[in-house]
Amino acid sequence: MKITIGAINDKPGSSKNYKTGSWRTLKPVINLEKCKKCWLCKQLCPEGCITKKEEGPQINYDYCKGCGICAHECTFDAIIMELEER
Amino acid sequence: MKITIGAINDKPGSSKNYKTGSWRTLKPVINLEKCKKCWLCKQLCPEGCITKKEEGPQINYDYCKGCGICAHECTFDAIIMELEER
Amino acid sequence: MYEVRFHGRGGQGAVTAARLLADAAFREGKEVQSFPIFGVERRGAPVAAFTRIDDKPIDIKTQIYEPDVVIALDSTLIGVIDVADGLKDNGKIVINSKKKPADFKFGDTRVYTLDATEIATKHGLGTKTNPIINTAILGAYAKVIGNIGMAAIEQSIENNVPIKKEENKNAAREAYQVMEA
Amino acid sequence: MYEVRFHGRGGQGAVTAARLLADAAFREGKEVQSFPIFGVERRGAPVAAFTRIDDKPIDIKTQIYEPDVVIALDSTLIGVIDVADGLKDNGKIVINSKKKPADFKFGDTRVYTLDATEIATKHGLGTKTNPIINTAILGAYAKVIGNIGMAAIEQSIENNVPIKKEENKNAAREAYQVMEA
Amino acid sequence: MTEEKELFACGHRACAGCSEPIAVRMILEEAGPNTIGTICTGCLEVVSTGWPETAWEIPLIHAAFENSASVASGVEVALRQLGRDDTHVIAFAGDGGTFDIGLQALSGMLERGHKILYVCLDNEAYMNTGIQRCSSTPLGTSTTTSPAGTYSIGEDRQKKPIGAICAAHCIPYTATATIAYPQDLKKKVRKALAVNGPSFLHVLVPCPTGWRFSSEETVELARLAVETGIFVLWELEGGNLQNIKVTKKPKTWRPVEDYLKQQGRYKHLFKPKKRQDVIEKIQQDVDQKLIELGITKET
Amino acid sequence: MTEEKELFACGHRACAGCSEPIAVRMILEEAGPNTIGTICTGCLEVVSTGWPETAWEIPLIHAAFENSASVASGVEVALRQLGRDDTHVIAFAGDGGTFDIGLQALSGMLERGHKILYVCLDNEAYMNTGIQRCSSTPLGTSTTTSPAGTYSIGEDRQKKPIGAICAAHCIPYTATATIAYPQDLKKKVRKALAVNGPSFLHVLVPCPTGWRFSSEETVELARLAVETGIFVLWELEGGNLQNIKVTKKPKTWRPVEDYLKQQGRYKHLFKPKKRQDVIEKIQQDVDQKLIELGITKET
Amino acid sequence: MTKMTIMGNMATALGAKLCRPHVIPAYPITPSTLFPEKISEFIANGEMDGEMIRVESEHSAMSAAIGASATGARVCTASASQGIALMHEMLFIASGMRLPIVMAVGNRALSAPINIWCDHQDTISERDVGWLQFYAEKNQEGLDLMILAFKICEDKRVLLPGMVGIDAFVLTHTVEGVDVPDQKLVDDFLPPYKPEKYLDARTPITFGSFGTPEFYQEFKYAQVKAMEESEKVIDEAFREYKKVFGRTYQKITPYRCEDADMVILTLGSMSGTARAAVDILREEGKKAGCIKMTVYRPFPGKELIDVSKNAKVIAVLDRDITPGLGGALYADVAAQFVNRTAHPVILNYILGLGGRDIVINDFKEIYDKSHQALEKGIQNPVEWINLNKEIL
Amino acid sequence: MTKMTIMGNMATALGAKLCRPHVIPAYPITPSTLFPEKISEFIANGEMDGEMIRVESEHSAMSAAIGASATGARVCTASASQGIALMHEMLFIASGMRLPIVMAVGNRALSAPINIWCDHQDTISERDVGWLQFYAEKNQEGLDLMILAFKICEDKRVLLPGMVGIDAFVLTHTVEGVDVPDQKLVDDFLPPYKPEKYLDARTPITFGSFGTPEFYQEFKYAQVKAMEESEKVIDEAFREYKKVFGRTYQKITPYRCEDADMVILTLGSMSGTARAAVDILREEGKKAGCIKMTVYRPFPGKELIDVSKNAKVIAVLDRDITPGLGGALYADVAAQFVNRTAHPVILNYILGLGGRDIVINDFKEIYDKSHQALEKGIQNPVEWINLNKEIL
Ligand SMILES: Cc1ncc(C[n+]2csc(CCOP(=O)(O)OP(=O)(O)O)c2C)c(N)n1
Ligand SMILES: Cc1ncc(C[n+]2csc(CCOP(=O)(O)OP(=O)(O)O)c2C)c(N)n1
Ligand code: SF4
Ligand code: SF4
Ligand code: SF4
Ligand code: SF4
Ligand code: SF4
Ligand code: SF4
Ligand SMILES: [Mg+2]
Ligand SMILES: [Mg+2]
Repeated sequence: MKITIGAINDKPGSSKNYKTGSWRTLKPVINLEKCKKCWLCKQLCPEGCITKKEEGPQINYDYCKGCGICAHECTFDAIIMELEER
Repeated sequence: MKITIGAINDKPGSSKNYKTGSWRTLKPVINLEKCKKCWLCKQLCPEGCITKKEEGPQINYDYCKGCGICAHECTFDAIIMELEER
Repeated sequence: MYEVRFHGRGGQGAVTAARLLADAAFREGKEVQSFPIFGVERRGAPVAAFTRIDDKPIDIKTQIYEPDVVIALDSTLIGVIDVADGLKDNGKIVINSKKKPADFKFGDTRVYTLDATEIATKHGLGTKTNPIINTAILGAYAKVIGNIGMAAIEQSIENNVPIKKEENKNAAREAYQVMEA
Repeated sequence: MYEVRFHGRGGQGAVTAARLLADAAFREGKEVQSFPIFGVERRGAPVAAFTRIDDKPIDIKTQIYEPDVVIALDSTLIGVIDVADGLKDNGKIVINSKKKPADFKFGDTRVYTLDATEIATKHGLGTKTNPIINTAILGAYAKVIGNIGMAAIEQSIENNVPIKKEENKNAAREAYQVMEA
Repeated sequence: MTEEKELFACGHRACAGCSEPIAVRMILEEAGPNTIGTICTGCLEVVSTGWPETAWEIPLIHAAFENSASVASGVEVALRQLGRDDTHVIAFAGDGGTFDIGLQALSGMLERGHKILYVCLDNEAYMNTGIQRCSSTPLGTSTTTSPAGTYSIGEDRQKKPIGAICAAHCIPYTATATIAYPQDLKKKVRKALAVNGPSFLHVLVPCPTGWRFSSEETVELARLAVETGIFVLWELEGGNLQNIKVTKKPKTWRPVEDYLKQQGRYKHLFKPKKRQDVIEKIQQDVDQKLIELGITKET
Repeated sequence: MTEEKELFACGHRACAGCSEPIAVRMILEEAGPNTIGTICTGCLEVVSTGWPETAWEIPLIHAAFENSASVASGVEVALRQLGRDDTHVIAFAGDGGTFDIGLQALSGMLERGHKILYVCLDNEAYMNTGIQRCSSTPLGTSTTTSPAGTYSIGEDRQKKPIGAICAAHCIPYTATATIAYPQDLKKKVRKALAVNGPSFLHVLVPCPTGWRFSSEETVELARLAVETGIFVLWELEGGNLQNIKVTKKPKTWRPVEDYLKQQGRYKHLFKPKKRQDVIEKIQQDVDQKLIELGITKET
Repeated sequence: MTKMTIMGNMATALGAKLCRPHVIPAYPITPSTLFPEKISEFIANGEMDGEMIRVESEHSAMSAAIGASATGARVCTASASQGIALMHEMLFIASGMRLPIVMAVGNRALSAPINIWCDHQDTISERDVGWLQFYAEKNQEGLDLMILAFKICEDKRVLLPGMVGIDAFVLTHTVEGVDVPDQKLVDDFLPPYKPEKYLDARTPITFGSFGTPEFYQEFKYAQVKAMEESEKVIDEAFREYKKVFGRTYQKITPYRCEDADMVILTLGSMSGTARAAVDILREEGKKAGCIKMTVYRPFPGKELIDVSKNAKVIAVLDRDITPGLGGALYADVAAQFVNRTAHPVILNYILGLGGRDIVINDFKEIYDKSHQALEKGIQNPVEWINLNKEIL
Repeated sequence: MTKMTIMGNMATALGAKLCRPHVIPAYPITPSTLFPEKISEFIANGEMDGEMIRVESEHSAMSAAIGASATGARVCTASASQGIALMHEMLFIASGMRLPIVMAVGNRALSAPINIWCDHQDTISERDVGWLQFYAEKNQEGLDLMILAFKICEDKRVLLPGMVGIDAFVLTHTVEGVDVPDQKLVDDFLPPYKPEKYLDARTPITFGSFGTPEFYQEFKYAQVKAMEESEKVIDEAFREYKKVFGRTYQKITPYRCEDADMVILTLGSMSGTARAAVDILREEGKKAGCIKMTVYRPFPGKELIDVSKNAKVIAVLDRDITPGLGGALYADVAAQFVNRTAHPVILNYILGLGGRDIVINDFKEIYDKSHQALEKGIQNPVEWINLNKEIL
């Protein structure tokens, strides 16, 4: 890696190199059966780590910090927070 | 004269040392007979060089710059502006 | 000079633990320094804090690169970061964990474990997911490292911890007792 | 090097006169400098402006302390300030005044007068109480000092005066004519 | 199912449960990639621009703390001069960078009429430096420079009415929003970007660290702020405050206590002794504000 | 007949006919000698503080251009700490030092609630530096940085509504005044000094040099500004603009043209060709403002 | 006297508290924020009189400080980095007005790129503003220098503002044992601030005059003279401090310099590490010494010449950089020696910018480089230490 | 080419206009105000493209300049004194971001007391901010240096901002004859600004990163290297300018130095007077010479050493003062010479502060004083010239 002129960063989204998943102590787990695909969780996740999939939301645990917002906000109780096992 | 610490000026009103009367080209002259002692001229003079006297307003020509406000504003036309003679 | 590094997550109390340890040492007449890792880490992120203890005035102001002891307040950090980084050859590692020392692989390094979370929550210090374990871990430190006495640690808690002073002291004491040196 | 000082009141055009003179000299191939007094004077207050003229590049950037000529755009300034201050021994004074040169007392110094106000107002330049006399006075300068020709002065007016160019040139010409060198 | 590209990427280092990234993502989703952003020093910048990483997928510039608005002014004029003025310009700033140290730059930007959407992410204190009081901090809030103490109820001044101040500049569009109402927020972004001139969007962004609540409650607190009337969602075209349109009215307005008691920064109002006087004062202020907004409360 | 001591002395070097000294004298007459003043860099300071002279007969401090309000904040707190808080504190500032570069310091002062009367002496441009455009400069005004020209009608932005902006801070007292109505002005100073907190007084001060009119017309122009509705005299307690009280309503409102045509700075609206469009726009803006103030015009 | 373990910011805050300032206008900035936080806490709990002004920017902080000080109050503030840079204009004005405001600084690098860690650029780049500058090596010094700064700055012969720098994080956020003096002793040492002239309705004066070319240079001269005058006031105050509180301060403090062939000149927290390095170098048989500079403005030139008279080299360490020249301290030192017939070689090392740690090895490298320069001639008088060439 | 008689501000404004800047954020301040006024006029009359941003303060002027420059625009501004002081923070940021903004300065004293006249304190106290600094002796140089500044600063090897100083009033308000180059020639000399990286929605980049201790020092180093690199770029640009426009520029310009025993080092408008004084001194049989410094940052050390090699004394004239040290230029010069085995005595004279006129006599006094110092030894290396002792 070389420094750039003026500390410009020309790698948009390079923050993805840093895996914030390691911060997590609680882990959100989606129960796809309960999920109504309202995508609220995706919308409200501060990490932007929930993506839309055919079968329902998918959490990228590389980045999920385990804040619990998705679980707390899901109207259908389709997400629960579990203690992280490492 | 000696300079002061921090360029403080401890001579309030010392601006009076500078005679702005020399700036004048027109000179206000009061006709005390017309004057109703309404003191408007005193109130509105930018130089603060009109004072209240028993007999009516008195102009301190040391400072009067000849702006003409007093004459212009006097409701009773008691002041006229004359070309300064020096 | 004795150098200690604490690992935890932002908000878990690693910085406080390092301070309390320094204060305790100071109360024993030692010269001390304690500082957090100089960063902008947010709550949840891995952080570190340091304590230096010496009998004579501590002149150096550098970071600590080769600690004598490493204390991990959160075992989940192991694997995420290299907690043993720079540890002296005869260094020691103290880990808050239910597991046995043998469950951790740090080569020859002497590893100690303590279920500080258990002790802390038992004494009403925080919750299971968010236990306040810094005082318990200091009890463990006193036992296994031994260069600071429990009296000083208790006094440090008394003077620096704003609430639940007794509970914290008890947690430290219990840790001291259960810990095997 | 020839140095000229103009005296007037803020707003009367002393600065413009000095600039026009410099520009005229420049048009004759001279090296020039012109500057106002460096101050914060407000409209009505006495001000001064300067012009330096030379055949070779003018290196010095100092103020002008000993002018060769002084030009007073306003005779009422005399008495208020010392217009002859620092004037060279063989210096000259040009005054805008109805009066005769002899009416002014400046020792041996050669004094010239011109009723520039009369000329200016006649050519529609300003009012009696607020005449624009800087161009007329330059005509007088050209005549009595003689180191700048009228052609250059007219050209300078043409190029620098935004309005009433002809009137200004005529005023300068008339001043040149009526002036006795 | 096509996935839209996120314009604020994973891997940023905000606290778990921080609402600033939620707001930024919603706003950028609406604005789209043809947007240049400017930001202030503050949490958002610190967590997203640590070289060699950046969370931004739009062109972004951070210069200092107090000048998001003036940097954006330069960007906007440059874009026009360079013939690229189809690009949106959004100036992001914290409440510190808006209410306090950045107010003048903002006022200048508004007054000059730049076509810029200015977004204030308001977490009601200087969070990046560790929860200091700002003129955005509400009455009764304990912060590190307005600590509750023997002689103090916490912050003793009212929150500066920033929306009204910006609107008083007679700009085309002013609005408030929060992350709990994504559609409302996005609609306001849309409107703001459509006007031909400056717009101001005041977004409440609850901060678990500074407000001292549990990270999963972020959205709930934003919702509570609206439902209690603490933070009213409104929009306004032009400078006449009488034309304010409230965009979200709960069926019933909840008591402010519901909002306060969930946050550590108001703990001193409940413990050791309930400070009914302060709580009532806060309630009265809300009621008064609602009346001024022409809202009749049915509780 | 006892002569009151003038608190702003003769010998100051303002242009003949300048209205800044008129305003200052009126204000100090009302405030009395137990007053500490702060001022900004600008005409007032330059003409009154040239060492070894000073025109001031009250204690006065000038520090820089942008900070009359924050210097005054320091003075006010110090007086309280030193047990001398019976002394009034008046912060003077030009429009440049208020609308533009001093706005943030002012906003901070208002928000913090200092007991200070802030007086903006508004001559609608940066006069001390030679008539540059300010956000106080009205639409259509020719200044040296908004010159009328082939491609320009002069200033192309509206005057920043500074009174409304200050009032939006919900301060106890905001008012406008001008030198043509001394009683009105003094009464407002009296009220402002009586409130327990910050007050803002916006004083229109016509400038013969910058507006390009003859020095004797200073007061007349101030009067015309009021009679045409260009500058409305009002006062307001608190932050609700609906409570504005107009303190001077002429029997008949004169057309703005009467005001514009007397000033060189609007000459280009009349010559070489009358710019009826611009004049009408200015008239409409005034009419609109009067309507918003609830004034029905009978002309 | 109380002994406590506290952070550097707490040390300067306690130092300030002991001086009983009336007005504390302040604005938060890393790494100084704890200072206003602590002051807020003291006031909220009734432990301190005085009033904080929670200004909206640092420019206003210094402006309010000026207003308050001119009104006769004792005034104190704290800042760092961008905050100080934003005050720049007002720093000149405070000194020109001769107001003895004291500022606690957490020395931090300047943007861009933004960086919150230690270097001295923020205050070094204010070396022209006419403030006295003190740099602390450790927290104890931070506390003591706050008290000393008030004492010196308020002296009638001085009447200038002063700043006390403690290094970002390395001191501001580092806990050390500190002796906190008794209030009573401080009260005796530092009597109430009683300026001769101040804003008071009973004797109206004008502050902040317009100074024309006729007088301006003389005003500046008087100010510069006051700075020079402060040299002796500093010595007096240091002596008295020692008497009352038992701790020794010197403008510059040499360590093993008597017989050193190379002396290292340092500012701030690196000074302790330098001493440790000197000990190690000595063990290796290398005749190193070091000099800690506590007072940077006024510049202690005479003292520096004196203590380095036996050295062959002075290695000037700059935790700052003037692009296109070199280190600022280097030029200052050069100015002291340039006209002396025999003097040490003066070498300049740039290091520790933006929080780059300064370690024992750096001093070894400096020693070796300097020795080489002595032997083989100077290649480049300005060298960078601990530069990661791989990423350049 | 057109010959005109114009003021210094008009010269820099015309210089700027010829460079076709896209964005000109500016705020009025004496003595620079005519610059934005003229630009406004050019634009109002359709003589110039580009847009003024009539910002509400200088801090915003520089902030807007940074925003615009980062967007890829050519940006120019003008300021002075308090205005520059208020930009201080942003000046560091502009250079750290490597944005080639050019600023025309009317050099003016700093408050307090407030003073609008010439000295160099405003820009000298920005000598650390990483901007190139040019000083003009006369209006022609003011115009030319604006064009040169863009040329040099925008060079890929440099990419740093630059400022061009013209002395308050002595140049800003003084009319002189000036050759105004043809637009066509300037267009050829200075091609459009085409940065490699800029804010553009098509290739999103982040400007203004957070630079941790891991990288900060290297970023600074790269910036300092670019400043050093500019030395050769300056020489190239000066050579090319000479070729295209016929006028000669040098970083420093010696006058009668070859055989001079005393050389006087000057900055700005005093340089011309210095030459006139040298001529007079020569007539009196005194071997005086003088050196005009046009480029102050990067500091032309090598050149200075070279041209003064025969001198016994260098009298460094500072129109600025660092209280507690001396003149800033003095220290800079000292840093160049301190390690040289044989070098001239370096003396420092403080003069011309706050518009105090600098006259021929001052140079005579300097000559005499320096001679005395040579003969009798240096009493005080920092002396004040033309001080009115009566009022002290
Ligand atoms: C001139 C200046 N002063 C102070 C700071 C320190 N500082 C950086 S961010 C910050 C607080 C930011 O608060 P806010 O704008 O509310 O954003 P938040 O972090 O809360 O999102 C402060 C005080 C700075 N960077 N620059
Ligand atoms: C930071 C700074 N920028 C610019 C200036 C230059 N300046 C001094 S006074 C002034 C204009 C003042 O205008 P205003 O406040 O309207 O007062 P007025 O002179 O019109 O009464 C300006 C631009 C300054 N002194 N300081
Ligand atoms: S919020 Fe719940 S229901 Fe909606 S998409 Fe997410 S998991 Fe499914
Ligand atoms: S727990 Fe938080 S970070 Fe993880 S997926 Fe849910 S909302 Fe996102
Ligand atoms: S205004 Fe006229 S009537 Fe009134 S006091 Fe003056 S001169 Fe007399
Ligand atoms: S003319 Fe003007 S200055 Fe003179 S007295 Fe009348 S109002 Fe006053
Ligand atoms: S402190 Fe608050 S605003 Fe800052 S990152 Fe954490 S949650 Fe977000
Ligand atoms: S320029 Fe205007 S405001 Fe300034 S002194 Fe003259 S008249 Fe008064
Ligand atoms: Mg915030
Ligand atoms: Mg104005």
